[in-house]
Amino acid sequence: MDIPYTVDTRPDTGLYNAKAGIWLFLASEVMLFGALFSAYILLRVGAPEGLWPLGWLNVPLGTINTLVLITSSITTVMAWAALKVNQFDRFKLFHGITLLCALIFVGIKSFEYYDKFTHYEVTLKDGRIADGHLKEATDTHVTISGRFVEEREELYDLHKHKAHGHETITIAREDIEKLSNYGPRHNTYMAIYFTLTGLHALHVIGGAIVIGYLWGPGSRLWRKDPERFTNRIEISGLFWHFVDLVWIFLFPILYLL
Amino acid sequence: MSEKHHDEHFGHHVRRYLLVFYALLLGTAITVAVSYVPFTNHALNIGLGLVIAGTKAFLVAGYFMHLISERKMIYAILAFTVFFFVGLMFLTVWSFYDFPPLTITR
Amino acid sequence: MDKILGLPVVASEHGHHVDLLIKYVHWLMIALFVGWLAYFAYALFRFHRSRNPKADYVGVRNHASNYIEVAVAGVEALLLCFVAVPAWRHVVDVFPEESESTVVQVVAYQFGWYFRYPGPDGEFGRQDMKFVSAQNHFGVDPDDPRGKDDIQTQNEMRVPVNRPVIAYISSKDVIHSFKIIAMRVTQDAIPGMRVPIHFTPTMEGRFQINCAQLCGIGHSSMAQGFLVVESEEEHAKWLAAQAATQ
Amino acid sequence: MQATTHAIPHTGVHEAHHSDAGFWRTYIFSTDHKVIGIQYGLTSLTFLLIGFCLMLVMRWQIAHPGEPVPVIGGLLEAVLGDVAAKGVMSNELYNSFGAMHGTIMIFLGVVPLAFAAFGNYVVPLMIGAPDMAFPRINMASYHVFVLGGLVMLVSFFIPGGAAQAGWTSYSPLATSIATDGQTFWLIGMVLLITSSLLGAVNFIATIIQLRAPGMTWMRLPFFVWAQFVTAFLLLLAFPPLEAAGIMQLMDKVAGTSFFLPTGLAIGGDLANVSGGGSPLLWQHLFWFLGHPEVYVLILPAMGIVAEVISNNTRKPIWGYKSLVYSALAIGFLSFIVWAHHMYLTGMGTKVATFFQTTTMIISIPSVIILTCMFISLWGGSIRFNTPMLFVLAFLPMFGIGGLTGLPLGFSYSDIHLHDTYYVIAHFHYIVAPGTIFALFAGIYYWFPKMTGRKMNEFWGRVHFWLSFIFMNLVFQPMFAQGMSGMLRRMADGGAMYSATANARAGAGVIGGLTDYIMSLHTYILWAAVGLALAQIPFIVNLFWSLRNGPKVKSDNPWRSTTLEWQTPTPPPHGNFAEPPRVYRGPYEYSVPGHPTDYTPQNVPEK
Ligand code: HEA
Ligand code: HEA
Ligand code: CUA
Ligand SMILES: [Cu+2]
Repeated sequence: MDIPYTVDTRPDTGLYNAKAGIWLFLASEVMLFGALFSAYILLRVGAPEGLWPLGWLNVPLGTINTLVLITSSITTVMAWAALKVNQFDRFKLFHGITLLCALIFVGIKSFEYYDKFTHYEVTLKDGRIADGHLKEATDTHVTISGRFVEEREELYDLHKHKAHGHETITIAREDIEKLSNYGPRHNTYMAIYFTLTGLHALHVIGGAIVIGYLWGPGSRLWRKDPERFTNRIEISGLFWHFVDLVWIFLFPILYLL
Repeated sequence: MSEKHHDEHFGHHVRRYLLVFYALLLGTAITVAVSYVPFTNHALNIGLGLVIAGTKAFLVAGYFMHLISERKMIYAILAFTVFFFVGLMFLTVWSFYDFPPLTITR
Repeated sequence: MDKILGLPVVASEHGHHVDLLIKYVHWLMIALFVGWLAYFAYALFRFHRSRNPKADYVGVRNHASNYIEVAVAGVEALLLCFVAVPAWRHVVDVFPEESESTVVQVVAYQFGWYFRYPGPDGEFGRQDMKFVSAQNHFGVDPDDPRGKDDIQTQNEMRVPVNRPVIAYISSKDVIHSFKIIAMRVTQDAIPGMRVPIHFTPTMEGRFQINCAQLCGIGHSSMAQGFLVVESEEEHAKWLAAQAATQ
Repeated sequence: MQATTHAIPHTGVHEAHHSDAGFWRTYIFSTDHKVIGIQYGLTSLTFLLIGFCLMLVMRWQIAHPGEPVPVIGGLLEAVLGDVAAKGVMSNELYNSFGAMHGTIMIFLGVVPLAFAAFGNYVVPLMIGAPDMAFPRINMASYHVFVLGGLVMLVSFFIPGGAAQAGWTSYSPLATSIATDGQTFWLIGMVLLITSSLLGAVNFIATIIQLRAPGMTWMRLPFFVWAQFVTAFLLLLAFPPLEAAGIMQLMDKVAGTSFFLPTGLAIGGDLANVSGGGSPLLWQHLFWFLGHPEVYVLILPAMGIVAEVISNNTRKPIWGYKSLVYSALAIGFLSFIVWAHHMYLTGMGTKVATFFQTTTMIISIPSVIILTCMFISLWGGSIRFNTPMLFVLAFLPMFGIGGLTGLPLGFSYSDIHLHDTYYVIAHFHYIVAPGTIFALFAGIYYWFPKMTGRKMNEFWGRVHFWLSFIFMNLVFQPMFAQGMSGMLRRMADGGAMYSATANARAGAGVIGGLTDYIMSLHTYILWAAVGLALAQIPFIVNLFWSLRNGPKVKSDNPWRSTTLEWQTPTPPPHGNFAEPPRVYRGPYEYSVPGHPTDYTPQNVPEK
């Protein structure tokens, strides 16, 4: 006996196996991200008044990435539709764009990460706080390009306190009380930001690998078993749309609100 | 089915996908724009942002993922998931709002 | 019933109620268990294949089991609505007046307890976590005059008998749990949180404070803390003596 | 197709999977659900044994704190180093054995045995499928499971040893312990969760998609239903723990503060973290899995019980529909009761009322399931073979465990019982003489299908009676200890809280654990040793019967109705000689007017 319904649909459920499988998997993904979103909510409402960062991320970059993902989503579904009408070339084109979008997304995301890791908050012994990008660090001093603030709160709500000023500040090591970059340990916002977007980026990379495979070597299946291949594109597409969908929420809650 | 018929069908679908695509672009633009409008109450910004995100998510799930016209079985699976998702979110957050009086939580 | 269950000494007002609920539930459990067991034993004996070589396709035809199930649900609902919920409300939501009570702050650490009393002025000094250090367990603001006369003790909590106690439970490192078995109180001591509890001791004596939450290698030996319940006079004397040494 | 009359083509497990594929493809990288089931079975039995051994050492320490562990003390010191200096268990070692006992028993023992092993072997056969829906994912899930298990095992031998913060791994303790055990634990858990998720997807898809023609939902054997609900619990409850695990991992290795509040002062001064997190958040996410998880432990067991009972009473299970609906109700409700593990974290009346109410409601479907099983006995023609004995013991044992959940379920009585041995006794009555017994029953029951031979009946009975007696001797005293206030996770068995210790210190303390309560430790220790010895007949029987057990004379030695028995024995690759078709419900025993006392699901109507 062979396993039934690997390609054609089972009459009473109307599904082929992989489609049932992917939706179940997505259900579990909903719970995975759901737990992280709950954590986000609790950390946010639990943060002391005025100490939840606003406007820390680069909105233009985030917007571009949103557009990139939306574009990749439509090309995915177009690629599948192309296969449905037997237009393999059109599939190749659309799916190629999807792959490209995935790479652009990851590229932009890495740049954003890099930017955060080189962004420092320096607490001086005299109580002042310097904040900006690291230019140079030696044994005796650090140089950043940024600004001084009196109160830590000013660093938080950047909607209210716009971050003007890009002076070059050099601080002697012995004046420094604490040096902290905007990595995950900076505060709970950065922690949840890196965790959520990191996990999301892993999904993007995983998806890109699958899409790349199906675009390249995997597409040979088209000639042997077109229906199965079309199904595979549908399945990977469903996953990809889900990844897009998560981003649709991540973008406003992390970048905008 | 003839090739021509196929193409017609395809065109029909593509038009719909493109429509959704434009709607998503528009949604993104609105979210970004709205976030720069300083409402008196920041909660309003948040609410609006989430409503738009929800709409976009609905479009992606409904049309790109074809949920609008999916099978009963998948609705059933997702109904459970939504129930538990809401349970997780709501009950956890609720628990943080019901402590004995005078409890300090931070 | 007390004997069978082996409940330990109880020395607080509400403790008797806790025990009462435990007893009610155990009555229900025993009734169910014994009933089912009798049926079970009979069924196994009666329907052994040697006594009943041919099985009956249908088996039980009546709906007695439905009534039992409804009855179980009913008893549970009664216990819930009329005992468990009101009693819980009483212990967590309805607090005695602070002025009528002994107020204590409790901070757990690895591996022991610190207690803090408001001192002669009846007010605690301001606290902030940023002041916490190896010496300053409560994070008392050194500039607040109200804190100057506060009384701090380690591993010894003293309260007068028959007067409500309000204790604010917290921890400075990991999660512990403040449990005094005879008082029937348990409250996790969670860092970053301060949760109030209250109880009224009714018996004088020295009671052990247990740490009921795994808190590291010293968890099993976190047993040096004691609650001493004494008469009003003795307590006043002790307070005065403490205030003098602070 | 009536396989019952077939002569047995092969004997023994070895020939069964004979193919040209070679050793690796046949035994290690097999995609056949039956091989994977057996792989899961043997691995998880091994882990059960390891988990039990950990506990034996701990029971010694509880009864004789500070004394060198007899027999293996030297070995412990040799492999584990300072934590077992002079063969004495240190508190670190006690804590890590405790945490790993819980973790191993649950995530590496019972879940893979009850869900993955039996599920893999039996479910496709029962629904008339040739294999699982995704055989390669199935294989992957086993391999990820083994990897997770290895990470857990390796962690015993790293400096400082395995995780020490209990199976619940509450933050901040879990992240504040300086050794790497917790990191290993978290990585191991992420792997195990991933494996379970793959398995769950596979099971659900299989049950939805691959049911044989005629196998409608209400004709599924109850075991399949139980596995179906279980799979949903795993699918939807595990991801939040995975998320929480990732966050705790971030806390541990990236220095974040998801679960660390502001003002944490470990060992005196303020910890060098940003703070702002919440320890309670971990507990919520943990118990969001933790509670459904306990039904993951019990539902497959109930499924096995239903199969064995109907087979050995020779009559249909009473109230099949209520069973199915109750299982669904349990699955549904188990997601909204979790905070009953957190009553004493500081909970207001509203939330407490909600969770108490759901907890009480969820006990009702359990009562219904048990009642149906009981009533099924009435009018039966009961055969007392080994699987049936284990199953019959399951019923009152689960009864004790379940009923003692009730006083825990009321927040008010939980004040006294929380974190005492009463809780330990409560859940062990369910998982040990409950679930483990049901699993034993399953092994004795399906062994002939897997191997073509029966296990030895006499030694099976010996195994049963000894296990039954010693289990009760181990766990019954714990109720008394818990009621009198003995706390869990005490490396010295509560010696510091005993009346004797207090008297010695001259403290004049009222209360304290009496000498009688403390003396129970010794009895429990020896009962546990007895329990261990009682497993020897089983282990020997299991392996001995592979080659020497009495051969079964038909493909359906138990004269059962369900589809797994209507295949050749052992089933070949692809399972059924020809696609089966189902005509009736799963438990058509003693149908009036039928010539035999069982009517298999696939026999056509006349
Ligand atoms: C398989 C495992 C399993 C199962 C099924 C259950 C079932 C139940 N559990 Fe249990 N529980 C655990 C495993 C389990 N539990 C574990 C592991 C812990 C501890 C975790 C930790 O802290 O480490 C725990 C802890 C735990 C607590 C927290 C205690 C504390 O920490 O203070 C609570 C509180 O409500 C609770 C309640 C219940 C209830 C109400 C049920 C109900 O569902 C029970 C319903 C069943 C019945 C009511 C029985 C019906 C039977 C009959 C009526 C027939 C009688 C039969 C005969 C006489 C033959 N459990
Ligand atoms: C499924 C779960 C499960 C199971 C089966 C068990 C089984 C047992 N447990 Fe455990 N236990 C837990 C889950 C489980 N436990 C958990 C979650 C905790 C809490 C941990 C924590 O505090 O964090 C705990 C804690 C715990 C404690 C409390 C420790 C403490 O608080 O300090 C004790 C004390 O006695 C104990 C004892 C036992 C005993 C004697 C058994 C016996 O019943 C064991 C019986 C075992 C067998 C009968 C093995 C059968 C296997 C074979 C025979 C193998 C055959 C092998 C081959 C063929 C290869 N357990
Ligand atoms: Cu402190 Cu346990
Ligand atoms: Cu529970």
